[in-house]
Amino acid sequence: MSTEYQVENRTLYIRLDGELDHHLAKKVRRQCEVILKSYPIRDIEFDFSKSGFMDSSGVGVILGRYKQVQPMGGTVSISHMNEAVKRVAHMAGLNRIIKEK
Amino acid sequence: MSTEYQVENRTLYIRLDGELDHHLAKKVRRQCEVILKSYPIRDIEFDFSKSGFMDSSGVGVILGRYKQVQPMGGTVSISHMNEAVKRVAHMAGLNRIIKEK
Amino acid sequence: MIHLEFNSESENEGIARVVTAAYMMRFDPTVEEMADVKTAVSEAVTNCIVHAYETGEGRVILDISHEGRCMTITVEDFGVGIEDVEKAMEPMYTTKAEEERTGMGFSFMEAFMDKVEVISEPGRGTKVIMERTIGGTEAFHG
Amino acid sequence: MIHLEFNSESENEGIARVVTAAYMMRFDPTVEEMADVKTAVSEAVTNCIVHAYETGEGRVILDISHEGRCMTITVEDFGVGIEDVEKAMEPMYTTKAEEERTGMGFSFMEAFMDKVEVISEPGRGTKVIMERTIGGTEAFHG
Ligand SMILES: Nc1ncnc2c1ncn2[C@@H]1O[C@H](COP(=O)(O)OP(=O)(O)O)[C@@H](O)[C@H]1O
Ligand SMILES: Nc1ncnc2c1ncn2[C@@H]1O[C@H](COP(=O)(O)OP(=O)(O)O)[C@@H](O)[C@H]1O
Repeated sequence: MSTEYQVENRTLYIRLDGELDHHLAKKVRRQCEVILKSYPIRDIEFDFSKSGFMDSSGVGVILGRYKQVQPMGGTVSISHMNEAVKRVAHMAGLNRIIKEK
Repeated sequence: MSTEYQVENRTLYIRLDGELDHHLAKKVRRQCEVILKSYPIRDIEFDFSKSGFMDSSGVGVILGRYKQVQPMGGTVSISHMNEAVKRVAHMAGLNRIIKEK
Repeated sequence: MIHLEFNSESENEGIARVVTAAYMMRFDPTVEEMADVKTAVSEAVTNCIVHAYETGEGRVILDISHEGRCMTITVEDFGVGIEDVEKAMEPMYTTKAEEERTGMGFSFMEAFMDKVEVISEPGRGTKVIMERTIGGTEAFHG
Repeated sequence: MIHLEFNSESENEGIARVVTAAYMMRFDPTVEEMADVKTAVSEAVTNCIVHAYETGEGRVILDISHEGRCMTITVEDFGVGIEDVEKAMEPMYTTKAEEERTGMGFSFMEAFMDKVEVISEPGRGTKVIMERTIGGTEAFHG
């Protein structure tokens, strides 16, 4: 179990492995900090293929990345959400600022 | 989640759903009692396709069924064991009296 | 009735959810019910870890019981407590925006559970008592 | 360190295994290590449910902790206890053959764990303390 980070052009792909709670959110935030310092990232895509759960801490880390890239014209998108993740994302209003794939 | 019981000719097929521990073993034993009273069962086959775990209580229920059908010339067989279930079965010596499929 | 105690380490958030999910299996819950309750427990437990014990570690308690199809889940800590519970429960209210907290924790608990009660005393700790009746997949058949 | 308490109902055997498995995740265990420890816990917990509280119900406690990669797991009940622990631990020894017990419980615990210690007092209860060092999948790489 480990989340994969892949940089392609100016996009950072984060393939989550495991439930996106406060524990994983901390790790993702830390890893993003390192990557955003080293690469000229504009867009970030969270891939939930291997994650079936997100709570408000997960929402927090996604919102946090949005606030980071948005000022430079970047976008954040989320792909492969199951129903449960989608529901939490919608309740948090993520769909208003983030692309669903 | 529910274990399926199917009678075909004189064979009882038990498709386990869930881990074969003392909790599930009790249910299987009870169900077998009912079925063996109503049908002329000779052979019993345990299918582990949907079960990845067995402990000594699981061994107990399989051995118990063997003791029941063996005097009438019946057999007990086990199919689709994963490595963990196979290891426990072998440690218990089940392979000496039971067919693996 | 089960009782789980663990240290306020984020690794244990997953354990709390897994225990909740395993307990719920007896109700043959729908996928949605399972996700709802897991999320509520995750919010309550995370709060103990993030807010209750800012300095150092403490114990967190998760109690789960049921009467018929109604589950009662209690999450308790012995940390800093909450000065103004009503304010804390307001949507988007958070004291840790800098840690990317969203202030949605209590809102999610209330959205996903039938009832949420918060008892807190500054300096002594916080107890969140939640209830949810689980219809289960049976509800679809009959 | 986690502490789980539950009633001696067979439904809770699965919960005890699931908590164990969730705790072990931090060691990135091999599939085999996971199966070993789950089986040992299952045996110890089942014994509390089957043997310790013949009449009525009682509480069962599961404690899990670790130092480095060595897990210590304690399973405790406050039931009838064991008169002769040495005899109880003999392979194939069981006092409940009529319930299709195999007498393999303690043998499995000893086979799957590095160390098994049993402390019991008739009329007071039984405590099984088990240890196992988890190499984890790292062991394959380095
Ligand atoms: N267990 C707790 N101990 C102390 N304070 C808490 C606890 N739970 C919640 N709080 C307080 O209530 C606020 C709101 O909580 P919540 O709605 O879960 O949002 P968040 O966790 O994102 O801040 C927190 O920011 C914190 O100040
Ligand atoms: N927690 C316990 N309380 C009381 N007696 C026990 C307990 N655990 C084991 N025993 C005794 O030890 C015997 C051997 O246990 P075990 O090897 O697990 O086999 P089994 O459970 O199949 O009988 C049991 O039959 C029982 O008499």
